[in-house]
Parts: sequence; C-alpha cells; structure tokens
Amino acid sequence: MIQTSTKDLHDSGFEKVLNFFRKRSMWMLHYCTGCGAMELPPTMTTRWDMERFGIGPMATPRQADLLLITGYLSIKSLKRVIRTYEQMQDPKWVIGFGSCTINGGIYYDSYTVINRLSDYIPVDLTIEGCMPRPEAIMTGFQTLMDAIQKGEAVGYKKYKENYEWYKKNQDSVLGRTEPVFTSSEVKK
Amino acid sequence: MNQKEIIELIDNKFGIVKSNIYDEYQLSVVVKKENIFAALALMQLNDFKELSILTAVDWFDRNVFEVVYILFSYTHNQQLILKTEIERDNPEIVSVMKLWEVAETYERDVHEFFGIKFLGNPSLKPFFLHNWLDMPPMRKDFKTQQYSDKVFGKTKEEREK
Amino acid sequence: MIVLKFIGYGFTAIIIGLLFMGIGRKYTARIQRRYGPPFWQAFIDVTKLFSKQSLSHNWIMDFGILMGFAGIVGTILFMPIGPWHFFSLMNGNIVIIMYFMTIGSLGMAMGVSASGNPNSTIGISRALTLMVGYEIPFVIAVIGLIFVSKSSLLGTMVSLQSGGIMNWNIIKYPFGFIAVEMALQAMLGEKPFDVITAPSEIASGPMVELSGKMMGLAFLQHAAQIFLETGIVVNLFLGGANNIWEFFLKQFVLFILSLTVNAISPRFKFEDAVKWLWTWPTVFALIQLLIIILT
Amino acid sequence: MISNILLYTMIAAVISFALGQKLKAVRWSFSALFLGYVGFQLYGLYGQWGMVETHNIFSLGSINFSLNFGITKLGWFFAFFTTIINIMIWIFSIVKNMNEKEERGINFLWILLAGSNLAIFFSVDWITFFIAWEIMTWTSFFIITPGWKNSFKAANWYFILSMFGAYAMLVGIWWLYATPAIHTLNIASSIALLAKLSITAPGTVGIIIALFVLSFFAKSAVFPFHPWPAEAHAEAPDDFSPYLSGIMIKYGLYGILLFIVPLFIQIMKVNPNIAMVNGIPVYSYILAWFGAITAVLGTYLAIVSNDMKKLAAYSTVSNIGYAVTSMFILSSAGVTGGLFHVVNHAVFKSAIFLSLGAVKFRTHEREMHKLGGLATKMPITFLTFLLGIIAAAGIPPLNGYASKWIIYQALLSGHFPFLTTMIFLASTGAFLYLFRALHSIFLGQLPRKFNNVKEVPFLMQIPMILGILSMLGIGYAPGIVLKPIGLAVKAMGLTPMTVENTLMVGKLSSINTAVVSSTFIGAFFFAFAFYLIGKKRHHVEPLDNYTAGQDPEEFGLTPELYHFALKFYEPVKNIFRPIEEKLNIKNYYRALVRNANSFGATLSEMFKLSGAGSSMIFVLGLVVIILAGWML
Amino acid sequence: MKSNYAVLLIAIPLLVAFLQPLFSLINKRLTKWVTFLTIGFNFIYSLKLLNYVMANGAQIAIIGNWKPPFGINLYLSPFSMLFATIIYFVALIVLLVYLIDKPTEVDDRMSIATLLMVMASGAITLTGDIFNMFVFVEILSISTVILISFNNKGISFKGAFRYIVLASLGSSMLLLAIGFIYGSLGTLNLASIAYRFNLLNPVYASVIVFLFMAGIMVEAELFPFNAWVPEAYKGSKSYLNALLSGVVGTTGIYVLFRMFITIFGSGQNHIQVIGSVNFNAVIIVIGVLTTLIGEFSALSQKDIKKILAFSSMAQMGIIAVTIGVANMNSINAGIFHLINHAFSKSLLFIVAFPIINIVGSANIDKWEGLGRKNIFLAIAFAIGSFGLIGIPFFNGFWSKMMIVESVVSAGGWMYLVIGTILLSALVETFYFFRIIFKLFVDKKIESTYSVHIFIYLAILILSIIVIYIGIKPSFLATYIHKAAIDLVDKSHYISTVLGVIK
Repeated sequence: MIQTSTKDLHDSGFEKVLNFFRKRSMWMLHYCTGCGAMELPPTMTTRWDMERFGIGPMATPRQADLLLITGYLSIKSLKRVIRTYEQMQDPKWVIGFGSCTINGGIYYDSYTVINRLSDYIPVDLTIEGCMPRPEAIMTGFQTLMDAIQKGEAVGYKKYKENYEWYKKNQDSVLGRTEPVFTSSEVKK
Repeated sequence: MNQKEIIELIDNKFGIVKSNIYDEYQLSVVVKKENIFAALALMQLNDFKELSILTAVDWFDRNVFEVVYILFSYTHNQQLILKTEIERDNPEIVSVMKLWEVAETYERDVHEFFGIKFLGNPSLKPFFLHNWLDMPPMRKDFKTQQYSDKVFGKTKEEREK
Repeated sequence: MIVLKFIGYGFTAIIIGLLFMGIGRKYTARIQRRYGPPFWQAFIDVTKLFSKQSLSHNWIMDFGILMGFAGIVGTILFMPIGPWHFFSLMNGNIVIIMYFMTIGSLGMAMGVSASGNPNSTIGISRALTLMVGYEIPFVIAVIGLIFVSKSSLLGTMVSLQSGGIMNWNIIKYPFGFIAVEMALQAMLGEKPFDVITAPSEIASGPMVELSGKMMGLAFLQHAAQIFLETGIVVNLFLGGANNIWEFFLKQFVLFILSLTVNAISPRFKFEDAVKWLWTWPTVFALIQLLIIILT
Repeated sequence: MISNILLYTMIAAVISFALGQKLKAVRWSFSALFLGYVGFQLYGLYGQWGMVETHNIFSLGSINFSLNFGITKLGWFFAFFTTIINIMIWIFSIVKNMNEKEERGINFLWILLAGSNLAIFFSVDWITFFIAWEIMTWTSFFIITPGWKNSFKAANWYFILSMFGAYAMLVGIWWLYATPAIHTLNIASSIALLAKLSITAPGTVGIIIALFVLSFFAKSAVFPFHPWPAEAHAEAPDDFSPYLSGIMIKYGLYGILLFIVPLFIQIMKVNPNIAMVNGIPVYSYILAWFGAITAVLGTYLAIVSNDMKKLAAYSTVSNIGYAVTSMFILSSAGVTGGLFHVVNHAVFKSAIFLSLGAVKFRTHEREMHKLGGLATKMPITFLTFLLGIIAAAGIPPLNGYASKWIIYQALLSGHFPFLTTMIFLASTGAFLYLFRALHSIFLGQLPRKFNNVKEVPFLMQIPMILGILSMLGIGYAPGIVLKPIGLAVKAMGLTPMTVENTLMVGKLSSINTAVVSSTFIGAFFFAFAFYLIGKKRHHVEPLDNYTAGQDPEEFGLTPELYHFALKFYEPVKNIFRPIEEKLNIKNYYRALVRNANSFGATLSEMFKLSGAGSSMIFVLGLVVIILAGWML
Repeated sequence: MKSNYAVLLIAIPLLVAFLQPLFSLINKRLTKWVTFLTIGFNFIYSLKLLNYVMANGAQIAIIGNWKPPFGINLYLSPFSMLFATIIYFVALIVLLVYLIDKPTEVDDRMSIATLLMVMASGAITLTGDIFNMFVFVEILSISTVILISFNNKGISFKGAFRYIVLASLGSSMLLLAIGFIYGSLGTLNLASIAYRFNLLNPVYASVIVFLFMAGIMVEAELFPFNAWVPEAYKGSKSYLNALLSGVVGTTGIYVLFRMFITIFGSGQNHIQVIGSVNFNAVIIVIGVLTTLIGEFSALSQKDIKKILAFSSMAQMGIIAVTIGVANMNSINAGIFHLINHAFSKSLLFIVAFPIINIVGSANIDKWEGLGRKNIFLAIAFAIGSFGLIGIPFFNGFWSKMMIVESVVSAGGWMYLVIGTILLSALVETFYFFRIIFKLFVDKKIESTYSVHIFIYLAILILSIIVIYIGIKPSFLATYIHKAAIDLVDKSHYISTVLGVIK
C-alpha cells in the first residue's frame, strides 16, 4: 500500500536551491489528452500569460518537466500517458486537471475511463472543476511552484519508490487476462 | 416521391409492420427480418444513395434487438429510418456490405458493442475496446457501475462520505 | 594567461547571448501585449536544464553535442569583439570563421542524428539544405566587401570603417547589408526560417532526443551562435566598435530587428524557404557585387 | 636508376602472379613490401633533379623511338605521394582479398599499373609519356572489370573516354613534332618553343592545347566527361576504388600541371598580344570555368545519389573541379593550392574509400538506406570516415581546409568573384552529401541483420589509422607538403608562397594552422567543462525514442523503418527538378552510342546486296571516282 | 647469277599443283603434306634470296634469256622479296593448320587451289612484266574462288559467286588498261613503261591509271570494289580466311605500292598528278572511306568472321591512306603496318578456328566464358587483338604511331583524315574489347572438341612474332627501310632492269 506521507522523500539542502530555478522555468508537455486542453491557450496568451512564470509549451517529453493531464483518460490514452511519463526526465511533475482525474468525474461509471489518475502515475497537484478556468490553472501553478520551492512536490521520487504498486495498478487495467465479471454475476 | 409513396412502395412489396412520420423530412418504417435486405436494395435503387448510420437498440424487456438503418436521399430530401427486430438470445442478421461498403465498419462496431453477428461480414474483429474479454458493453444487462468500480476502484462511497 | 583570456571570451559570449535571448523573449511578449518572462529567464532555463537528469543513446551523441558547442565557441575567438581581439595575426579571417562555424553545425548534426530519431534527422537534412540556402547571398556580399577592403580580415575591415557613421559599410553598400540581413534571419533560425526546429511539424526538429544537460549545451550553443552571427554582421557592416558596450549595443539592435520580423511572420514551407533565399537576397547581393566590380 | 625500378616492377608483377592461387596474403604483402622498397628508392632520388636516362628502341624513316626517363620536381612529388598512398591501400587489400576469386589477375595488373604510374611521372619525352599513359589505361580497365557482367557496361564509359583522350593526345604529340618550328619530342623544350610559336601562329597553338586539354580532361573527369567515375568506382573492386579516385584520376591534373599551365605562364610572359581577362589568358579563364562547373555538378550529383561509392566518386569529381579551377588561375597561390588540394584529396579520399571498403567488406551492402548505426559496431572505420568527411568538407583542424584556404586566397586575390561563389557553393554543398553519407551509414538505427557485425581485422585498420594520422598531420603542419610543392611551382616559373611548417602567408591574410587546431582543442575542453557540471547521463536503448507515445514494437516499427535515409535530400531534388533533365549529360552520350550502332548497321546492309547489286556498286564507285578525280 | 633460279619459286609450285591428282591416288593425306613442303621450300628459298638481295642490291632474273624489254624478267628487290617472304610465311602457317584439319574428299582440289593461289601471289610480287602480272592476277582470283566455294555450304557459294563477278569485272578493267598501255607505249615491261610513261598525253594516262586502279583494288579490298569481302570471309573456313586477308590483301596492296609509287608515279614525296588528276587525294579518300565503313559496319556485327573481315578491310584502307600520303615516313609506316596486320590478323583468324569449333558457333555472344574453358586460346586472341589495336609493346603500336606521324606531318586537310582514322581506330578498339571481355566473363562452357597440337604450334609462333616485333622492332626496321628506299628510287629500278638508261 502506498505510504500516505512522503515526508522523508522531501528535497533537502542544495536541491532546495536548485528548486528555485526549477520552479521559475517549468516546461510543460502540451499533451492535450482531454477537454481541458482548451483552457491552456488562454493561460498562455495575452490575458493570463503563464510565460511570466517561465512556464512554456515543449514538444517532446525528453525536454519537459511538467505533464498536464487535462481531463478524462481512456485506457488506450492511459497507455500512452504512462510511456510519455516514463520518457520524461527527473525532476518531473504531474498536474491533473478537473474532476475526471480525481474521481472519474462525469465518466465515473464508464467502462473505459479510469477513475483515479493517482493510482497509475503520481499526481503532484490536482485542480478541481469540470475544466478549471485559467484563473484556477494559474493558482494551481502557483501552488505547485510553492510546493516545489518547499521541496514537497516529489511525485517522481514516490513513483520510483513504489514502482511495483503503480505497476500492479497499471497492469490491472492494461494487461487484464480474464474477464472482470464472473459467469455468476452475469446471470442476474 | 413524397413520404406516402415511399410507405406504399415498401408496403405493397414487403408488408410493413409499422410506419411513422416524424416530420416532413423524416419517416421510419419497420420491416420483418427476412425481407430487410430486399427493402434496403429497393430503396437504394430509388435514390436513397446514402446509408447515414447502421446501429442497434437493445429492448431488454422485450428480449429483442432492433437493428436500425438510416438512409438519406438527396433528390427526395428525405431521411428514411428502416428498422427490423431480431431475437436477443442468438442475434444474427444478413450483412449489407454488398449494398454499401461503409456498412462493414458500422457492422463491426455494432458487433463489438451489441454482439450481433452480421453474416457475410469478414472483419468482425475487436475494434475500439482494449483487450475486452467481457460481454458486449452496450447491452442493457451490462452493469457499467459495478464494472467501473471493480476495474478502476470504487468512487461512489467516497463521494457520499 | 591565454587560458584565462579564452575563458573570458567564452563566458562573455554566453552571458551576452543569454541576455539577448531573455530580453528578446520579453520583447516578443511585449509585442503580443503580455508581460513575458524576466530578462534573466534564459539563465534560469539553463541552470534548470543543467540540474535535470539527461540521457544519451551512444557516446557519439555526447561527442557530437560537445563538438557543436566547441565549434561555435572556437569561432568566437576569431571574431574581433569591439577593441578586443584574441589573435593578432588571424584577427577575424572570414574564411576561417565560416568554415569553423560548420564544425558547430557538423557536431550538432552528428550528435543529434546519432540519437536515431527520424524527426531529428529530417530536421538536420533541412538545416543543411537551409545552410546552403543562406550561405550563397552571404558569401556574395562578403566577397564584394573583401574586394573593396583588399583583405579577408575583419580587423582590417573594421579599421577601414572607423571614423563617423558615414563611412560605415551599411551606408556605402546598402544592398550588401540587406542581403546579409536576410541571410542573418535564416542563420539565426528565426521565424520565417525556423523550418529546422519547427515545433509543430517535426517536434522541435534536431532537439527531439536532447534532455537535461545535452539540451543545456544546445541552448548555450544557440546563445553563442546569436552572439557570433550578430557580431560578424556588426563587424562587416556597422563598423565594429571602439569600446565593448557599443559593440554589444549594435549587436542588440540587429538582434531586435530580426526578432521583430520573427514575432510577426509565419513559417515558410521548406522548399520555398530555400527558393526565397536564392532569389531575393541573392539578387541584392549580386547587385552589390556588380556595383563594386564596375566602380 | 628509374628504368631499373620499372624493370623490377615488371619482375615483381610476374613473381607475384606466379605465387599461385593459394598464397593470397603472401602475394599482397609481397607487393606492399616491394612498393615500400620502391618508395624508399624514390626518397633516395630526392635531390637528383634533371638526371635523364634514355633507351632507344628503334628508328625507322626520320623518327627514332626512344624511352627516356628523368626526374623533375613535379614528377618526383607526384610519384612519391602516390606510392605512399598505394602502399597504404595494398596493406588494406591483404585482408580484403582473402576470399576473392579474381584477385590473382588483379594483383598482376595492379603492379603493372603502379609501374606505369611511376613511368608517367618520370617520363621526359612525349613518346614515353604516351606509352605509359596507354599502359595505365589498359591495365586499369581490366582491373575495373574483373570478369563480371555488369561491370563491363560501367567501365566502357571510362574506357571509351580515356581512349578518345589518348588518341587526341597522339595527334597532338605528332602535330607538335610535325610543325617545323617545334619538331621536338622533349616536353620541356616543346613548352618553350610552343610559347614562342604562339606569337606567330596562335591558331595552331590553340588547337594543340585543345587536343591535350581534351585528353587530360577526359582522364580527370572534368565537366563534359564527368559521368564516368561514378560507374567505374561503383563497379571496381573495393580496394581498387581508393586507388582509382585517389591517384588514377589525378593523371589528367598532372598532365595539366606538366604542360598546359607552364605553357600558359610562358605565353603570358612571352606573347604580348594574347587576349587577357583580369590578368590571365582568356583560354585559361574558360578552362577554369570548366573546373567550376565540374565542382558544382559533382556536388549536385553526389547529393542526389543513393549508392555510397557513387557518392564518393562524384565527390572526387567535384574536388577535381576545385583543383582545376585553382590551377587555371595561373597565380602562384592558385597553382600551389591546386597541387596541395590534389595531395589532400588523395589522402582523405582514399581514407574515405578505405572505410567504405571496410563497411562493404563486413556488410556486403552498397545502398546507403540499407545501412545505418554501424558507428558503435565499427568504431575505427567510423572515426576514419568522420575525419575523412571533415577533411573533405574542408573544416579547419584537418588537411582539407589548408588547401581550400589557399584556393580561396588565389581566387579572391585574383578578383574572380563568380568563380569563388561557384567554388564556395560546391564546398558548402559538399558538406551536405558528406554528412548524409556519415548519417546513413554510421549513425541512426542499426538494422537487425547487422547486429553481429564486428570491426574489420586489425591489418585492415592499419591503413585507416595511417590515413587519420596523415590527415591530422598535414592539417596541423601543412609546411611538410608545401615545401616540395614550392619547388615544383618555382620550376614552373612562379614565385612560391612563403610557408613555414605551420604558418601559411597569403596575399589577403595568413593563417597558422597549428593555432587553429589548438583553438579547436581548447574550445573542446571549454565545452567539456560545461559537460561535467550536470549529473551523469544514463544510457538508453536506440529504439527507446520519442515516438509520440506509441510503443514501437506494438506498431511494427522496425529499426529499418525507423532509419530515415532513403530520400534524404528530396527537397533539393524538387528544387532542381525542372532543370535536371538538361543537367544530365548521360543522355547525350547514350544517344551518341545508339547513332553509331545504327550507322554501322546501315553500312553493313550495303554488303548484303546480291551479286548484281555489288557489281553495280563497283561500276558506280568507279564512275564517281573518275568524275571526282577530274573535278578536284 | 644465283638469282636466275628465282623462277623456281614459280615453277615448282606449278609442277606440284598438276601432280596433285597423282599424289591423291597414292594416299589421301599425302597431297596436304606435299603442298606444305613445297610452300616450305618456297619460303626458305625466298628468305635466302631476301638476305642475298639485302646484301647486294636489286637483281634481275631473266627467263628464257630474252633480254628485257622484250623477254620476261623477274625483278628481285628488297621490297618485292620482303613481300614474297611474308606471303609464303603466312601461307606456311595456314597450311600448318590445314594439315591437321579433318580430311574431306575435295582435299586434293583444295590443295591445288591453295598452291596456285600462293604461287600466283608470290609471282605477282616478283614479276617485272605487266602482262605477266595480269595473268597471275587471273590465276589468283580463280584459285581464291575455288578456295571459298569448297566449304560446300550455301553461304560459301553466294560468297564465291559475288567474288567471281567482281574479280572478273576487275580483271577486264585490268586487261583494258594493259591493252591501252601496250597500244600507246608498245612495251609490256614494267621498267620501260615506267621510263616512257610520262610521255603519254595526260588525259590518256589518267584513264589508264583509273582502269588499272579499279582492276587491282578488288584484290586490295578497298571501298567501292570490296563488296565481296564479308560474304567471302563468312563462307570459307576461318583459317582459310587468313589466306584471303594475308595473301590476297597483301598482294593487292603490293601492286598498289609498286604501280603508284615506282611505275606510274614519279618517286618520292611528289604529288603524282597524272594528267590533271591528283591521284594521291583519290587514294586517300578511298582509303578513309574504306576504314570508316569497315570499322562502323564491324561494330554492328555479331559473327566473328564478318567482324575480322571488316576489320581487315579497314586496315587495308589505312594502308591505302599511307600510299596516298606518299612521303618517306608514310611509306615506311605503310609497309610496317602491312606486315603487322598480316601477322596479327592471321593470328586472330587461326585462333578463331578452334574457338568456333569449341563454342560451336561464330556468334560472339556464345563465346562468353571461353577464357575459363581454354585460357591459352583466350590469351592468344587477346594478344592478336592487342597487336591489331596497337597497345604499347605490341606490334601494331609502332606502325600506328608512324602512320599518325606521317599523316599529320603532311599537313593541310590531313588532320581531317587522321581524325576519321583515329575515330575508326577507337571504334575498332571498342568492338575488339567487347569480344575480349566476353572471353573472360565468368561462365561455364562444356564442349568435347580437343584442339590439335599443330594449331597450338601455329598460334604460338604467330603470338611470339607479334610480341617480339612489339618489344624489339629494330630487326624489322632495317628490312623496311631498305624496301622503302628501293620502292621510291624509280631511276634505279629502270636502270637495273634495262641495263642502261636508253
């Protein structure tokens, strides 16, 4: 079972100094997975301008620090998200947009959409709202930046520590080998 | 060719189970299972060139699948909905691939989500779902809530808490 | 002593280059009516990149990136920066500068294509073809200047242009300057010609597989390249400078000019970019050459 | 002294042939050792300029045929560096010919070829020069087509063109001998006399020069004759291609330097009323343009070619273009630059071809898109090829740059703007196709079938390593090669460039190659310092690449598919597509051959006529002759 | 007067020829041996005479001691003896191969024909009387026709028929010319003709020369008159072709040399303008046309016999050009080239004979891979063609060099001439090369034909000669030089024959 508190994983000493630079220049992987992607252009452009904080879109996971999951994730897109996440380089963070990443949102009872993103990849920050508006996104970024500064945003370390647990969850969804409902349940 | 003539045309050829006119541009006709193919062929000759969609409806309580073909004619500017009913336990129907090639994909989709076998369609392979081993999900007796809780973890209690 | 001077040159180039990039991003943001990052944002980016973890597919990738960066830094030594010049004998020999720069692009190309990603190789093949594209007008214009100044040393060219704005080459040979200015736009890889790192088409082109400190080195190389290319054009046309700050100012003016064009123009289709480079700037350069030959 | 060297080569050829089918390695090492001995002898001959040996064969009518060899500065220089490179190549071929079938005949002919190579450089009179030239053409032809079907078609381009050139030279020689004012077969004196003659009879001098230039251009694949090297190199055995493009193609240039360039220089001195264009006779300016066109054409054809040996062959053609252009500038920098580029090209091109041979030895593959990712498997070959292309592109630390720099000095100080642009276009283009070859063969994804490719045996690596060392050495201190070149240039009547070991002083500027290389090394350490700052990088599999989230195996992405190498420069091809048809000179040649065949067929029809028909020809012919006789 | 026995050269072969039916009764193979021996005798005796004449100048052999200009005399000069020796030598080598060819029932008639042919050509070179020459030309053409048609295949009859038509046309022209000469000059002796020829009025003289030229050029295989060449060569056996080109061609060229330079012409480097017709230009044009046509039509041929036929025609054309140029070097070159051509062409023909039998057909496409089967023949063929093409250190090279030198030194429009000659030489090199390459291609050929030792012997002798001349041509140079001087010195010719200048 995952340890709830990750106190001992927090950054310390010199890492904290570097965190200032990491906080000030986060490159996000513009991986528009769900309906939240539409919220990002306004945050980037004139009105909210997230570039002020050094956050900008980047094309490849290799160069990105920030993975935005902007909405519901079906099983197939989860597979790609996991591969992209693993291709990103440490330190890396994940922000889950909207309720779909928290508890499945309006697709809570869908047979293909995952309910809790944090079961599969470590989520450093989730922004509520069925698609949060740019203000919410900006505050989200602020809180993430503070967490990084304090050294608490250590999802990537958690992922490394409890990799088997994450792997088990991922396999349960992606690599199933026998049907979910046993024949008895089907009868009713 | 207005809606009346269409209904008469099909009626005196194959005998209509039921027909219904929704508005001046849309009408639906229900035909028996064995002459659905002939009806479709007839309508294709009469300028209903386009098969907009082929889908199915699961009448669980009547233990019946209703296979729906929606045709559209540019000349008559009419949308004809041809329906037929097949029994639910061993759902089979003739494939209309020979009339419209596009039907192959629609039939593959319906087969995956309803389990209806279309005779003569070679590619009834899994389509959208990721290694799906359970019963076709669109059937009414498929309990999505339990499935989601079992696979993706419970959320209902948390929300109530 | 030489080593200290060498490090001094290297660091000035990098710092000034990063400063230009930072201010450039601020300037572009201002054009788009938004605040834009602080001007030292480039420094933050570089430090973040160096703090990140990095990967490489084989030793050739590391060697290539290093060679790329070394090539550009090496070329800076051959260029007179205002009053400073590293070598007295070979002070700014244009032929050396042009060929030394190719080490930069060869190194980067080799490192990046060793990563084996098709996007990066397509980017490289575009970069090389574009290089042929902008080299022609640049060379024709430079040949004109060499004929006039009877020597292929930038140092002598700068001394010829000293004394007042009137005898700067930009005034004496305006067509040459226009041609070189257009070529500069392609050299810096700015918007109309950023077919090489086209983010939407080939996922940031060559830099696809670069991460962490590799990307940092590529970043520094780009900064040094900005410093170098603008420096060359300043020496060629804006008459160098007798003190260091004037030199940086002139460089900055050039850089801002190209940034303005970058901020407002879409991207060329690749073949059209090369064709355009072979028509308009080359025509200007040829006019300039004919004027020089006939007079 | 020279004639018994040639005699020993003949004997060596026979001995090595007699060594029998089995002793392949012994045969090739024997020939390499023999050539080492010859090289040593040549080194000994350095000082003795002007010593001539004559052997007269027979005299009939008013001509007496005699072979006479003598050592000239230019001849010695060419002979020495070609022998060195030949030794390097033969060490390579010791291993390469382990399982070749035809290699016995090839070795015999190759030693004869090496002998004729020396004879060309040491011949003092035209008859010996022509004999050696013919033997060289014949022996090299048979080596290119060792018994395979398609290599005949490839080599007959080479064959027809060089025979055409040889006959043009034959007429030129005897025309020289026949004109009363000259009437000598000695090369040196014929230059002086021809120069004097150009005052009175410029027409004949022009034609004689044209004849000789025709044969030298045909041999060195300059503009109108440029397509033959591509086929000849592609089909030639892998160890002969370095010889073919490193040395064989330089004979034309040697001919130009021996006869045409000094002749122009003399004419400039002696003949006041020659038409000049910015300082040089108009003929040599036109010939310089031929060189420039070859350079650009060679580069373009190399960019669009997909076979690695063809690419290297076209790059040779374009490098020949540089040398020819700079030679015909007739300034001391121009000739020195040309000569120096000939040497440099021989060095780096044989290094490139050796590494290509090594790749072919291991992978038996010639198409570039079928290769890839061999760098990690064959490090030494990769390093040789990398330094080879750096030198070929003329990038500073290596030797290619030194000669290109001198060529630019010559072109710029001589005020040839458009020639400089053409040469610069060609050399930037060179960088394109050279990198393409490096990428498609050595970098990118490694096809699965080459997973267990090993590095070539050590004996094959020696010549490659020697190649690397010589490239670096000449790049670092070009003086060692430039001093003998200075002697040769002085012999031609030009003041040689002032050169120390690492410093080269030109009209427009001067460079110190040692400083340039050390700057590069310094900059490399500077970059390495930055490299050390970050965390230690970790290794990642080649296929674990950014594929927009797709899992390669799941979607059947094999390394072969993933290696982008087939249509590498398609955009360049699209740009030049409209004028490509006209560029392609091969169609003209093919049309020529077709017409010759059909002309022959129609003529032979005439002989199939019946008895009556042939007697009708008899009578008609007689009548025509009688009428023509009376009319004339 | 040792030279009086020279008439034996003609008498003995005639005698033996008529005794052949007798020998064939005794033993079938005997006729072949007898022919071989007589020609052998002829060769040795002419060699002795050649050295004798070389030592102490030209001799006359009077027949039936009628003093010239009335009686018939043989003129033994270095030039004529050299040609006679070459003809006998080539014939000897061919007969060596003929000896071991499989016996056929027509053998005795074949040997008669060869004997007559060789005797006639030898006699033409020696005779000093024009009518005597005509008679021998007649014998020569008749015996050649017999030789060609004996291959008893359809093609050979067609070739023989065409040769007969042209030969008879030619000899009728010859007879007319001799008639005119006799009518106007009243003498048949070559020396007196030479002496009085320039007294004739020019137009009349030019007609005579034209007719004579037409007559003799059939044998010399020059352009308008050589329509018979390809079919004749294709018809007969390939080693017999060596006789055709080596003997008949050489005789034709000999007569051209002798008549145009010594008899009709006026000796050395002087444009032989006989009656306002510049015959030099005429011969040169004919020569160039023949070469051009010969080479280009050979390019498109696939049958080896035809290729070699066209190539020998072209070489004759080149030699005709040297006659036309008529300066000292060109005559030397012409003679040297003729000798080289005789040797290398007969080598090629003789090598072609076993190759055709091994491969089974004369089509060169079938020859692929012969080098693998029988390396000796392939190398011999290569040596022969190298000799012909003119690779350094093979015999053709030196003569080609001298031809180019002599033609170029003649200046004026000669550059055009040398251009076409070298162009056709290039074509010739190409098609010979195609054959050589086919020989060495890597392919298997099975065949049961075993090559007889005599053929190897003949090939070996000829190859050694071709290479030896290539490496040390000096020994031949002295003979050629003396022959050239003798040919050119008209007054010496007249004085030796007529005793004293009347």
